[in-house]
Amino acid sequence: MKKSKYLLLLSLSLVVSMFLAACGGGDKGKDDDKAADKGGKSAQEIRMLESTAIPAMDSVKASDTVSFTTMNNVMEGLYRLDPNQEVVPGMADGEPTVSDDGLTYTFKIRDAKWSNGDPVTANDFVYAWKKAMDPATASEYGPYMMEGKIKGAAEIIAAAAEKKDVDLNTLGVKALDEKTLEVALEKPIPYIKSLMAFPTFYPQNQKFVEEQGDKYAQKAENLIFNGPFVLSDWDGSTDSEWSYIKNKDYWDADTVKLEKVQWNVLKDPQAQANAFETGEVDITGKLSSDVVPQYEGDERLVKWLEPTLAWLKMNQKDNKALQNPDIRKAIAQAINKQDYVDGVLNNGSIVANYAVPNEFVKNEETGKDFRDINGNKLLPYNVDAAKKAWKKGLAALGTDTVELRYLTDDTETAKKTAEYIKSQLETNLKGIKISVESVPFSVRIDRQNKQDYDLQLALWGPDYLDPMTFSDLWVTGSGNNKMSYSNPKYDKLIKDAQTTLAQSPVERYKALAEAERILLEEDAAIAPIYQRSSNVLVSEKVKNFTYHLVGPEYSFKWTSVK
Amino acid sequence: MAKYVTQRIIYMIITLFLIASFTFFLMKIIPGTPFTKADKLSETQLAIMKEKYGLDDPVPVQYANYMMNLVKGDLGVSFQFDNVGVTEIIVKSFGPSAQLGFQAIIFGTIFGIILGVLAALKQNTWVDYGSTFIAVLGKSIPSFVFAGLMQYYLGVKLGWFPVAFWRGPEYTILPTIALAMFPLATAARFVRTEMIEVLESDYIVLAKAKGASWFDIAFKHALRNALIPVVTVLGPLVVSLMTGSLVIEKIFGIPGIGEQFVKSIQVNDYPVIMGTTLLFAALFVVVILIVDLLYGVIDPRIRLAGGKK
Amino acid sequence: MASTEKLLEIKNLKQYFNVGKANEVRAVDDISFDIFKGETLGLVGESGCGKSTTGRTIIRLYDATGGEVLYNGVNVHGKKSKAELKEFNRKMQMIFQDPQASLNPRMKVSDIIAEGIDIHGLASSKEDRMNRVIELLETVGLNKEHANRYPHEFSGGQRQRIGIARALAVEPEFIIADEPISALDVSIQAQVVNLMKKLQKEKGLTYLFIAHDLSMVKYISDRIGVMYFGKLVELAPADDLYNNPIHPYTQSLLSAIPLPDPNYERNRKRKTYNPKVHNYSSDDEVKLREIKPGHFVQCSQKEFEQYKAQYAK
Amino acid sequence: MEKILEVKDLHISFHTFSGEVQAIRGVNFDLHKGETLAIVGESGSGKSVTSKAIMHLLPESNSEIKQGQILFEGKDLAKLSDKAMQKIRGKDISMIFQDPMTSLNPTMKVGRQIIEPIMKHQKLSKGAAKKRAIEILDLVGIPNPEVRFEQYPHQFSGGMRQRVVIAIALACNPKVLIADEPTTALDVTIQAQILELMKALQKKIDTSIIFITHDLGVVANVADRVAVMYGGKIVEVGTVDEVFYNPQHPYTWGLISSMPTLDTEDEELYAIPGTPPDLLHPPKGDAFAPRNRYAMKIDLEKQPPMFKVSDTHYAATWLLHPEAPKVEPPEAVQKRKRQFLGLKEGN
Amino acid sequence: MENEKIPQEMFSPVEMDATKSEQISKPSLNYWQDAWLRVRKNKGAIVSIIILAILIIMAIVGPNITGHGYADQNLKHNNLPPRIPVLENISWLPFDGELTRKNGDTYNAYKVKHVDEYYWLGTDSLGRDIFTRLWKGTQVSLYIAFLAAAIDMIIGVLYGAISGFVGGRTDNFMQRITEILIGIPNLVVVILMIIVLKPGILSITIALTITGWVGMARVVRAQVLKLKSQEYVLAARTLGLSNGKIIGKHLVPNLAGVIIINTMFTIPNAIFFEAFLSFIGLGLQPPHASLGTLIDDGFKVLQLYPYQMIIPAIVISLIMICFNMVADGLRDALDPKMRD
Repeated sequence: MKKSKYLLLLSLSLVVSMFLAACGGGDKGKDDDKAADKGGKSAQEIRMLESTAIPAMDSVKASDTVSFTTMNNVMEGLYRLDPNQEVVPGMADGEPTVSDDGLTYTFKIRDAKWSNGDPVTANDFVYAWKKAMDPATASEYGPYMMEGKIKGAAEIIAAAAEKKDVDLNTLGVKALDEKTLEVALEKPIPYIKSLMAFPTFYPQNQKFVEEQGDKYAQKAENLIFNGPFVLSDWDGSTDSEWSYIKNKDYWDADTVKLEKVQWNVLKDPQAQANAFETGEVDITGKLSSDVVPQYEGDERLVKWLEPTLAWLKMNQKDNKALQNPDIRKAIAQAINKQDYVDGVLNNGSIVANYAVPNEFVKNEETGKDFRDINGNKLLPYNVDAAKKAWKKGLAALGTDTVELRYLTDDTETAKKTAEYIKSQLETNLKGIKISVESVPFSVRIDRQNKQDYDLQLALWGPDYLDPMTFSDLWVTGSGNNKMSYSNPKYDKLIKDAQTTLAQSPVERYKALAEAERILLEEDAAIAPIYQRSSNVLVSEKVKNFTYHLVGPEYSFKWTSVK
Repeated sequence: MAKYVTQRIIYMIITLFLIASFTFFLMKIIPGTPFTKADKLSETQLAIMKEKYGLDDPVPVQYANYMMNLVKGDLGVSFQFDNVGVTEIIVKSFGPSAQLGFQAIIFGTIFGIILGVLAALKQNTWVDYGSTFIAVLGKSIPSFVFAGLMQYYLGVKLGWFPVAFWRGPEYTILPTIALAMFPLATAARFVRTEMIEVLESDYIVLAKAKGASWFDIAFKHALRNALIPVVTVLGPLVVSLMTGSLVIEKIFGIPGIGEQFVKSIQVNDYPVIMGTTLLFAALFVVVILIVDLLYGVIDPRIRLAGGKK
Repeated sequence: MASTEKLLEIKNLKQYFNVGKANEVRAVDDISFDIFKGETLGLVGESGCGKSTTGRTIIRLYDATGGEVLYNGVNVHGKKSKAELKEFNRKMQMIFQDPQASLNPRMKVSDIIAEGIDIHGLASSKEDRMNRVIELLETVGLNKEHANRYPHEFSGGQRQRIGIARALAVEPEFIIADEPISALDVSIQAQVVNLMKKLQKEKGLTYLFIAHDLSMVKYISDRIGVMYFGKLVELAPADDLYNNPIHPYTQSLLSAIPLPDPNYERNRKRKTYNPKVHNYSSDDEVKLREIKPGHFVQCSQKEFEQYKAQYAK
Repeated sequence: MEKILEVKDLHISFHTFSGEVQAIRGVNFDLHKGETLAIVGESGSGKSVTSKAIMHLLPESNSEIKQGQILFEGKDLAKLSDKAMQKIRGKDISMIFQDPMTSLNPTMKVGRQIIEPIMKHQKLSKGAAKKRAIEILDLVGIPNPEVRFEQYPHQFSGGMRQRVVIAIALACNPKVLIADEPTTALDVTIQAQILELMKALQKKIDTSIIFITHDLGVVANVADRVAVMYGGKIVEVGTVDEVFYNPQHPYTWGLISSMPTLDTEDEELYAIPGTPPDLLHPPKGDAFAPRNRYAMKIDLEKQPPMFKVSDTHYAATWLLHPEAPKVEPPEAVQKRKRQFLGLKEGN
Repeated sequence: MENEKIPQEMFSPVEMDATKSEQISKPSLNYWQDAWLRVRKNKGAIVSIIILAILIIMAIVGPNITGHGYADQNLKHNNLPPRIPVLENISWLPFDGELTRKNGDTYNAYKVKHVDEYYWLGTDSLGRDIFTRLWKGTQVSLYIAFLAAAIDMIIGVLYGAISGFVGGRTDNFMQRITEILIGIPNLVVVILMIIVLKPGILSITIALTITGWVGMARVVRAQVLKLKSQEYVLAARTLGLSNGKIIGKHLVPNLAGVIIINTMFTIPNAIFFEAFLSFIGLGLQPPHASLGTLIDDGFKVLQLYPYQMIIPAIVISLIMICFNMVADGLRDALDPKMRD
């Protein structure tokens, strides 16, 4: 080859690199947008950070917070949560009609439009729900949310598992007419409205979805919306930037002040804080506990208690030691949780001596927090009690050493927690030996499902606004138990709460509280550690920043710029 | 030449096939579940999911299916993202990584070569020591340390550059520099060593004897000869830079393929793992082929039939 | 000439590299000759003509592509038992061209020289081994102080002498000297050549002396073979070859040698060789033919007649 | 005769890991217009260092010209800046190297390598330079010069490459050509061709040649005058006939008689014993003394000066001192001397 | 000059012992002594060797100096900056136990937390002594690096030597295998292997070596191919030396230089890779520390407690720099190409 060709190659590569640079920068002409934005800064626009991209925008397929949050802002179900965590009507026109047995609900659909102009109808709900249950959809959350709640869901799942034909029409959802939706329940569900605020129960416009076929929800242009905003500039699951633009056709458009919410993905929490400092964004994502202390006392730091609990699951399946309640009690009480939340987490998280979170649900009758019943004193840190129980347990086992594997995630906090708990247990309980195994989330879940662990630090967040989302975990054979805990008394109390007491809130709470007491005080089945706190940095100009405790994280319907 | 290239391409295909097989089976022994909500799913639901994705077939059947699809150019659909083709994910996330890698390699090699040439010409002077110092630092300081400090001091403290994101050319500056340090150092060291050797060779002495100026000697005569071994090292380096530096992507919030890859491993997104591995491997073998072809361009003695020295 | 007893018979020796590939090289292409006991056979030719390959193939550094090498009537190529090979290795030795490369830089001179002694178990004890080494060093004009030094500390001529001592250590009968003096300075060349001659006289050695320096070859050799592109083109007693070169290539080669004699040089007439002069046709049988007793030339039948006639003059 | 180049009392040292190597220890010689001066000596004797010093081609990092002058057309090259030297190199003085395989840039077309000095020194346009280059290629006997011009060095055989190197060296009609062992790496038949070519070209462009070699045969072929180097010094200098037929220095004796001629018979060759001196620690007296079988006490004490033998012939050996005992040179040398005298008479 | 008077007796012949000129004046040096002389001239390499020696000694004894265990936690003493007796009074040194808040205020963390103890290099978020953890981490990092380098060396040298020495079809086949291995991006393999093997010291080491040896094998093969045709090897063969002994006596000692140089470059690479893996969260299991995990931990709090990252970053950079410098020095000293 000639030298000139070599030079050609070199210059070619330079040109390509410049071209790439231009592409990367000017993606979809965002450059121009940005320039315009900079000019009109005072506009009703805020910029947000998220730590991951949106994995899915098909409401029945989504299973993660980022997707749910996005849907919560660009779509709407029958109900939604307001800034006070109260359920308020969305597509539903007022309150539903309930049958006497509490098993049939009839919702009126309000006069609302999809962003393509079609009206939102009852059939949109029927279509979406059936789609969620269709084995062909392979939805993860659909069956999970409907099984045992919506009539017929359990049977459909069972049939699908046996590879039989399923009849989706057996699902207890019907469009009585264009604007009337009838839902049949398996059992009475007191928290049904909050359940309906969950994106899995959102409607989908059958005509549009079928038109789009496989492309549905792949990109912003393959979606239509019925929420306060429309999703814009979203190029699919791998896109790291997207925005919400105010939906002028939204039924409650007058309430919506913001014109635009710009989102960017930035994974590293410190980098998020940096971006906030340099004024690139108005609201960060959730900060890690390493970053939070930097903003101690800063008014821009918004902190709230999440109803998410971290606890140690103690697997009784094949482990003699952990089958012994004294050993479990010893482990649960040997960890100094206060030091931990103050020293290690240091982000507003609080010590949890309970199995249902604080500031989570209030009794609809009394208005009192569920926690008021049992307080924060079940299975607290108590070295003396722990040592006593430990000795007793060891004696019963006839050994003086116990070796346990501690399974946890591979996140920074999880690792640090593991180090702390290991150190606490090994210091306070003579003869215990902990080997830490920190693995990716997918591995931990897999091993949990196989019950291949001794101790496991797990976090659990609610799916709907009711203690049951925590309480029914520990029922014998529950899909989420996965630690071979079984106590008939506990099972009975939960069953009662789900059936006979379903419509008497006070009694129901009592039963659930008693179950919690049995779970912790008597059986020490799990060792609760802390209740997590969320921390984000919010610019002073943002008014009515709204976060939620269940499902989606944020609502921007009420938010505005000062 | 055509014959040589054909032969090489056949080898490449065999290599890729073996790599694909190897990765496939390796992936099958990775622990974990690909279903992100597996902690909430019941056994029956899990079984349905597995069937839907063909994960309940025996591994050899899965392997055969995958390979058949692969031949058709179908890399499958991602698990972690709803109904998104692996090809699409890879294409999208590869863009920023490739751009960054490309900029880094161009920037790194050009400056590295200049540093190396200067060091060789001014051997044992402060220019040489300075260049060696930069090169040793560049090779020795881990990129995450370097990138982290740069982000903090130049971005946050001094505010000269954007701290993160991927929005335009100015956003690429810091990550490019951070990523370029290693190729820069490598190129500088190699070019220096090679230049010194080349500068002692007879034909350089002859060029001097002809009365050529130092500039002509360095850039017309010596550099091209000194570049041959440099190309060898830089070839694979190009791939590793183009395929993304996870760390740099993580620190600067760049939606690149490196980050995507690690994530897909962590969530057991089998199709994406496979696709990415194949892309990496394919790039690798292609770049090695290009490097070998480049030898011929740089060094007329090697006209492909021969191969490397 | 020392004797007419054939020590070595080389028959139709062939050494091809990259057989069957596009870049096949016929380094040694069907050559035959004998080496008599006690003589020095010189082998000359341009670089790349196959003379070194011939030497290396004879001593089995390469496996011959074809042909055989008879040593005292026994074929040394082909399958051999380990003991036979060892025996053969003792009888036949080699001196190499590059005194720099032929000595392992990490070994002491004493160990280099004693390597053969060790392999063949020739020393009864440590002292015996050391004595033999010292004796060999002295034989080649070095002394025992040199035994504990490393090759890089020696000059080229000294290294070459160490190489000779190493070859002598196993008391061989036949030594292949592969360009032993080409890498040495003029003043040193004579030392080495004298040494080789002396050793030949003392120990009755037989040499195959490979070189491109024709005047030195002429001086040391009894008979000389001329190689050209893998073929032996002429083989004759040294004087005969120089006085009556028959093959046009030999003539060209001889006419090109510069001699340290200004007067000769001023009057030198150079001949050029063009292989086309032979004009061989495909049915010409071109082979080594004996023009006169002991003088062989590679030629066709027609040329044979012509050369013979030419010789007669 | 007109002196074109004069080297006076040149001392050059190299600084190595082990210490200072005094490679050149006081070299003096002249080069006359149109003549070929051969410098012979074994490796390490300093002949190549001398030639590189003239060209300013010694490695800057570890070499040092300790003293002496190199006078070319009234300028002292030893004191010239590198920049100034660039104007002389390739134009007034050019050089040919030993190994044609390595002395051409493998990645540059042959044509470009030739036109480079032409364009630089003669300020010709590219087209004119190319024309000139093709002329020279033709001149040095390269067939199809137009085609060859566009080829790379590896497409040339060794002999052809050396012709290219010669073409490059002669491209600007230099006044002095330094040929550093130009034929050592070549086969004898090619060597003969190259030597013939050089002699023919010398006549054509009237250049002076310093021919460095260790091959006395080549010297006998090309040289008008010969300088014999040993241990970093010139030990004998004279016309080619004087040095070959009437050598005075015992080293020259050894050199000449250690080379067999075609009629040297079976007698032992005259060999110089021992090895060359280590210039890291040069001996106090005559560097050759330890290998000299005619050594005298003074050889161990004092370096001999150059003794005049004839107007053109000098040798540095105490044997030429009037007080020194007369010794007979070895038989091979005497034979040559007789031949020489015979020659003279014949003239 | 010619007229200078010289006593007659000076012209008496002397008997020269020709063998005298054969004497070698330089002291006898073997290859390694010679190499050492060269390395010694390289100041950078020498300083690096000294620093490395100090670091290695500290990696061994360092964890036991302060009396704090590397996993001992004291949450009441967490996130304390470095404080060293005496040096704390020199204001420009960062050993006074002071920290800077985001708003620029400085405060003495020891006073705020009422701690009297001195933590020379401070403590981390769990109140563990960074000095102890630093040296423990250095120990682990070095251990991984040396182990990986050793395994690389053994496999690489064996593979390369066999491939090169046997030659022919074996070589061809073995070459194809390495080509394929080279075709696999090592990042992919390393990450997959670590996931499969469960993170830990041994798995990291294995993952590092799984493709790491290829480089060594290639270098060794090339060298063996070169050495194989060296005349001294041919000489040994003509003497009848067996193949095994040729490898042992002639090839291996001459490969030593290349092997050492290559190993010296492998070590920092392994350290770097381990740190890199830790940084992307695939490193060691807690509470084990390596320089990588320390930097990873420190990186998170860089803005609040910069010392937690900077201290291990300095050590890892030092190790990397020193190994690279030593390797460069050794290459200059051992590589025959660079010899004068």
